[in-house]
Amino acid sequence: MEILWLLGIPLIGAAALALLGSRRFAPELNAALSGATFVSAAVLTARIVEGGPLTAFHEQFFVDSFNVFLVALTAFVAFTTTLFSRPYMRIEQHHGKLTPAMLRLYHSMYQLFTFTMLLALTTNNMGILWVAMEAATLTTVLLVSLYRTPASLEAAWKYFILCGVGIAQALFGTILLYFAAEKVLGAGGTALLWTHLNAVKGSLEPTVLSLAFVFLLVGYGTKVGLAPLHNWLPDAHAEGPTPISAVLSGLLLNVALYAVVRNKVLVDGALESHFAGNLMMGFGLLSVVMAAFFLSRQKDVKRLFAYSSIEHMGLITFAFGMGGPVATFAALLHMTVHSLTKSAIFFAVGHATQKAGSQLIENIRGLITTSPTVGWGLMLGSLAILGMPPFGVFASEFLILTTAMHEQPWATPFLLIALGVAFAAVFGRVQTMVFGETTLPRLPHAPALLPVFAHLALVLLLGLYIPPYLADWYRQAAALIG
Amino acid sequence: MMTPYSGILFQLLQSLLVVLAAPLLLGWVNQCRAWLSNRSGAGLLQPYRGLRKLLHKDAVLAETASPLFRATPYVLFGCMWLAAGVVPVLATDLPYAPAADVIALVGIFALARVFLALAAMDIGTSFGTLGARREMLVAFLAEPALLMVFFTASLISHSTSLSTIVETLAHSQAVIYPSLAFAALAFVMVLLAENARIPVDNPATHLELTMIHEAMILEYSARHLALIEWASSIKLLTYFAIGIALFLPWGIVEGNNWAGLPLALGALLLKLTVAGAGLALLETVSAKMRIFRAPEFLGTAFLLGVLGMLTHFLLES
Amino acid sequence: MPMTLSGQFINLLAALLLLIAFAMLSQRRILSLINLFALQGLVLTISTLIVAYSTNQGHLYYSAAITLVLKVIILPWILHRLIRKLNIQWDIETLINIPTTMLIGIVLVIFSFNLALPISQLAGTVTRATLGIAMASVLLSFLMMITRHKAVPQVIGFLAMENGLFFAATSATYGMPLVVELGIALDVLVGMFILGIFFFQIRETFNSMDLRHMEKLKED
Amino acid sequence: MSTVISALPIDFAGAIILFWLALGSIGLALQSRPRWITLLIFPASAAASLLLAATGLWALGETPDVALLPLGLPDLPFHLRLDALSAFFLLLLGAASFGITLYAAGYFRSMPGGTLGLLTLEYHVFLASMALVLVADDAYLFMVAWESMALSSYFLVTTDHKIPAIRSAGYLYLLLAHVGAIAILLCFGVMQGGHGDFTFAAMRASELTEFWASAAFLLALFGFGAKAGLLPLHVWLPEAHPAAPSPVSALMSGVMLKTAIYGLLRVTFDLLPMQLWWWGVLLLTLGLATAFFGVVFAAVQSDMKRLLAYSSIENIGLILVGIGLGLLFHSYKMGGLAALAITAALYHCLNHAFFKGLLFLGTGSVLHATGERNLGRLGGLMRRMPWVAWLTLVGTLAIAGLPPLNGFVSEWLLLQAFLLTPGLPHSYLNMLVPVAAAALALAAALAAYVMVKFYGIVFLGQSREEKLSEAHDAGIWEKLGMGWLALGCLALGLFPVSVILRLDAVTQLVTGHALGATAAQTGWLFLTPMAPERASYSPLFFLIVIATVVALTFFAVRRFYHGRLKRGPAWDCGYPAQTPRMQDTAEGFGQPIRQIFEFFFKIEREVPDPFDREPRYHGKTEDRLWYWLYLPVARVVERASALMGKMQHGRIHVYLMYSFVTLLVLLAFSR
Repeated sequence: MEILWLLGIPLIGAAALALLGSRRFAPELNAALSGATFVSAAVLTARIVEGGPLTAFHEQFFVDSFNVFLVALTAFVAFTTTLFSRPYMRIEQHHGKLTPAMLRLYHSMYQLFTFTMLLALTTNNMGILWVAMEAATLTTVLLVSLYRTPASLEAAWKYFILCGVGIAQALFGTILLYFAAEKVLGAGGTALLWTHLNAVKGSLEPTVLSLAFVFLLVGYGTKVGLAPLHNWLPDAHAEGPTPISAVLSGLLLNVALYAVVRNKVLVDGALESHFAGNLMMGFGLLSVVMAAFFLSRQKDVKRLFAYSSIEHMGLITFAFGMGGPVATFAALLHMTVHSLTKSAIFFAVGHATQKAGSQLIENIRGLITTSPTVGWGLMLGSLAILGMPPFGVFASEFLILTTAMHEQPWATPFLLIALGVAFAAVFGRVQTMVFGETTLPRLPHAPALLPVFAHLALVLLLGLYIPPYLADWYRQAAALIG
Repeated sequence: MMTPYSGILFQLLQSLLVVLAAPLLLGWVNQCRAWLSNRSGAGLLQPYRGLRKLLHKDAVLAETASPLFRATPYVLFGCMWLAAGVVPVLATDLPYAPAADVIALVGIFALARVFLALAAMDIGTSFGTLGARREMLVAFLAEPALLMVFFTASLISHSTSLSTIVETLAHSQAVIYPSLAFAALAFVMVLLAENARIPVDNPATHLELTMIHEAMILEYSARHLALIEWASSIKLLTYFAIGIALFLPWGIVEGNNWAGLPLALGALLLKLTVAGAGLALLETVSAKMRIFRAPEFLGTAFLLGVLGMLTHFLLES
Repeated sequence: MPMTLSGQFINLLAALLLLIAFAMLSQRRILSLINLFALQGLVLTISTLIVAYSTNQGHLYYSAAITLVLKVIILPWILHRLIRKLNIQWDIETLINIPTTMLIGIVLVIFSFNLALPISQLAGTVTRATLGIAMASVLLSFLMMITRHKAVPQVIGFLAMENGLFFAATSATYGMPLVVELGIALDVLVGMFILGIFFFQIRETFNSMDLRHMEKLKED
Repeated sequence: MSTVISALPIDFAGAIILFWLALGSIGLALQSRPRWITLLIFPASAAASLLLAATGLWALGETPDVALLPLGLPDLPFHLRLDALSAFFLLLLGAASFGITLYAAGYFRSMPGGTLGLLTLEYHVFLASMALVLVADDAYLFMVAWESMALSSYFLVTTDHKIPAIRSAGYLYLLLAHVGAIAILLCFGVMQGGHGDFTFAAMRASELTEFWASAAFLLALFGFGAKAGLLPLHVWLPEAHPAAPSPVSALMSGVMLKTAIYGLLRVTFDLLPMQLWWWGVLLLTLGLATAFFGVVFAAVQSDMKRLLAYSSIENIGLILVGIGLGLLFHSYKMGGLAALAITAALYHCLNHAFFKGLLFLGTGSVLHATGERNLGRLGGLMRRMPWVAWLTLVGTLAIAGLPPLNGFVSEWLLLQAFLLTPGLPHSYLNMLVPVAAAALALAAALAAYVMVKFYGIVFLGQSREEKLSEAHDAGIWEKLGMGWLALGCLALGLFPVSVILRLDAVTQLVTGHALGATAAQTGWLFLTPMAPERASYSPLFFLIVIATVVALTFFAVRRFYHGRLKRGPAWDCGYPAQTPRMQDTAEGFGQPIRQIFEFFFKIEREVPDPFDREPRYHGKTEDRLWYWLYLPVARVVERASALMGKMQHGRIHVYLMYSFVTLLVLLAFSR
């Protein structure tokens, strides 16, 4: 029932905003809808926490401890992002960057995007999962090109083509999966239901599944932004409106990774070997290293943090690849804190760029003097994302690194170098933006920094104290993923 | 074996002897130099006369002088007195002895030197700072060199306390320690440098190009100057005593049995006479070197000291 | 076992599909590209129908219908209108010259056949070789996307890839569950519309459909 | 003891940490009332420091006690543990920070409220995190505290962030700190018991092969070395320490560096199951190199705080030498000597905390009074600010290693440790030890040179600038703070035996042997590390003799002659036109060193032509390592990222190609 609410609200919201999206109260409506979605997500979460996994609508939907916390997280960040985008988009409109029509598109697509992500998370059908992922791309493409600038168009085009092609590979993988499944489960509806597949994963045909996993990994991996499939990501993040960058970085990547992991579970069950894990570790490590070096060339602040997202996704993928309770726990934790922190950073960056009227790092100076809140938000957020305790990102990085040192020592030199380079790159740039002299005037509009500090507070909390029920989620999920 | 009182008495005697006899040694050295350069010389007691004269004069103090400047001469004198008490000039195992071993002894000299250098900088004249700088330059090489000498000796005797060193060396079967030969050479060089003798420094001139020690005490006068002069003569004697203790320890009394005193005194007198003459000879035959050569000179001393230690490990252990 | 008639038909169509894929790879004119694409759709429909008939899987008829409507009628029609509106029928040059592309294509075919071999061994369906062909055509259209400069051919390549996948779905596995196929079809349709919007935006911004105008965003 | 009092030392320590954090937040809240902050917050936190020192002293004698906090990772609540080692460093932290915080109460008087509030928060978080590092008993808490320490100190360093140089200093600092932290983290990763058990207890229990133990040691050495300023990871130190406000510099140099020493001791001796001899040799050589390097660079500095920072590097080097020697002896089961070396190292930690803190505070007052850090523009301050001058003199003599002050005691112990070496099994080591001793002696002597330069140029002589004439002496709080530290230098110098007796618990924990019994065998007056006939030293005796002699001579001269005194202009060989400018500048004083150790430096100077109308001299001595190590690394990263940049080509075809190739490769790989 909650699932109906969960998916219904954004869907209807999308329709409603398609009509009313350009009205004066549209942003508030948008926020209200996301709020409602969040509430239903919370209710659902409560259900799962006490009742355990549940399936609905003849098993078409399946919610267990693994995806429920992603659902909650997605709904939450989507909600806070609407809070942020309320003043942000107003200011953009003031600056004449946006027409009412664009705003309408933005609002309704935003809801639709939320819907697709939630669908991808809650569905039990691997095919529908694919459909939802593709739909998520489609909904965001037009948002990336919202400003209609040449750069944004180019970014959107690359986003569309690369992700589309990637997703196509994923479809092929899904087909292969089905191909293997119907041998065991027989043709028809149930053969793509994850729960059923999971039940019989031991008897699935290994060769097919290994082939399938390659396609799935390349496919969904493109959306996760794993190097060298990541090339759409920085462009899309940099050129789209900041709220979209925030949700892309904070949520979409997670959802894509979720898809990969769901499949990994099946493949591991079928293969009895560490094939999938090795692939993921390889991709993860490569992404971390490449992203780190890319970071040290950035001139555009949003690109900077886009690459940092690639780095962190790589880290998470690496952790999932390592497997084992600790690493998986850490990976899940890292998913959470990364999306919280990264979206917070994008909020702060959004205000900063609006102040400076430019996304170029060299044009942003002395935030801490022009508007201390934004400055501190950016500074603390960056420190958090760089893995500085007592923020939560450190907790997960701590677990990942120590486990890696224990399980996969060969990888640690790369991680050490990559993290060092990344720190040098990101912090050097953030420091120049936050500190120093400046001539920038203050802006008339009050920035919406509640989301920023709410997120950072949560991340800080997770660094010092992980509530038991959350820990239990993670543990159950880790046990599930293995 | 020793009642504390007699021990303390012996200690006092030794210290007094050193303090009082120090100018005499200086006089003797100067006399020898005079003779060696065919001059009649001013006589053995000249230093005492000098001190008396200075003590009678009125002190003139630069306006810029701080209390530190005035305190320094006394501190210097105190340090030297302490040093004189620590070194077994006549006898070992005196009550002072455990208060400081060789390292501490080097520490005492360092303390005195730092105070003098600071005092020299206190007035804020070009010569003062120049002197201080040069003094510290000489010191930072001479001090480790001296330590190396001591280390060699203490590696032989497995101890850094002078008394033990002297006793071990005094009755060790092996009379010739090759390591000590190196050490002795290094020690002589250090002695020359530390006591402002030719070839490193020339106590007799106020030539700005060459002077080190004199440059530091330019601003002192009267009683302050007297104390400093006296202190440096004590320093000279102490160094001689150290050299004797390390390299010709025979005749030094063990414990304070008064019976051995005459012999010890005689031996000391003999050794000092010879050593003083030797120093005079050395100074006459060698020429003052440029100040920038001093580091090389002392560097050599330092290396000799290290070599001494190494040879000890190679040949004697 | 002796190949049934329907099985032989399907293999024939599969071969045809592959042929078309090659033709697209070598084709220079956009218009004929579109026609080839439509043809591919048609072949796909027929093969689906045959599979549906021979294995009487009811829902495959639906998907055949969807294919017909979507890939033989609507999409080509949209594409035709587009290129007429943007009048870009003229010839298109490729990054790599055609013969090389063909050679690479052949290598790809061999590669994918070898890849699919062990799998199609254990395929219980009448159509064993088709999986390899499907994979081959997917990779070929991928190659085509890589080699084309203009936006439209790239998109056609994309759609052709979709076709290959669809073929794999129908012939190799007797079709995915209907929900999924509907979803896929919907996505393709929406994607196409969005692309349509795009073309005009690109056109009015760069007044050309040449992708070489869209190489500004890079690290340097 | 603990039976009488219900609370254990650990509870006190925890309470003080919390109290500090509270004070910090209150300080932030009181932004609008700077007076309250300086008059209430800082004195209160100073009192807390004193209490902490007392706690440490108390815990030195107690059995280790542990505590659990319901925070941290789910399977890993924060473990706290207070054993002798932690207790000693807590004592150090408390004692030093007491003086420094008192001083700060006065020093920050004139700071604007907003900055002050923030600074108060950072300052107390800094203190608290340092304390937390010392009591942490699991890897996670340790790392959290460790990085918070780095972070808070970074913000303290960049208090004045509008100056680009300070920004880059802070950046360099945090970067190296972070990389070091990752290394430490990996070290814990090696030592962990597996399946995510990160308590130190588990690490003690885990058995490692020699290879992995060495890996852990090297990682720890890298990580903690980066914090301690070990060569060649020292470059941040002379940038960051001077950049901070002086009390913070004092804390960083005096205390924070010691937390790195603590970590090294903890990991090497406590957590690792074995100690290999070559670790000791490595540490010894690195330590010597560091000490020597530090002192030589200190000698040529012309900025007083940089000079002190370099001298901190030297002292860290000395401490590491002690630890290395201890490690060497320990690995050869020479317990007594190991205890001696470790005692020397610990003692030097304590000493350095006191005198370096004192000196930094002194420079702080000078900076406050004159607004000048460049030695070339100072001078003659002894007459303007006598209190500061005299108190600083104590620190100067102490750090110069002169008896009877504390610096000498630790150096003496260290040299004893070298000299009392009976033959080590390795003949090469036997060669190494005396050479090392020689180098040590050289470094110590150079330290005296440096300190004479520092003190003489800042406080003595004549003022080199006009504006110095209105320099004022420090306020009451400053005097109190510096007085406390100076007192510490004196006490630590005069009563070594009682201090060493207190250190026994620590050396017992670290090396399994203690020194106190032998050290005190002839009573508290004489310090005899091994046996009275081998070596003994009695600073008190020293002081008494010198004092009496001085007094006697003084009165004797007065009695037999006279005390008449005239004041006149300086004579200076009768040279007529004296100006303050004729005194040695810092460059002048450092010139001989620069000449002798030329190969250490990268020197660029422009010397005026004798016929210049207005001749100006400009000299710059830089660290070669910067050019040999750091810039190349930066260049490599630059190159690598440039290569990567080429990959991000901007052409969608190329991107598609990547995906395509990746797919094909994986497919080929999957069969």
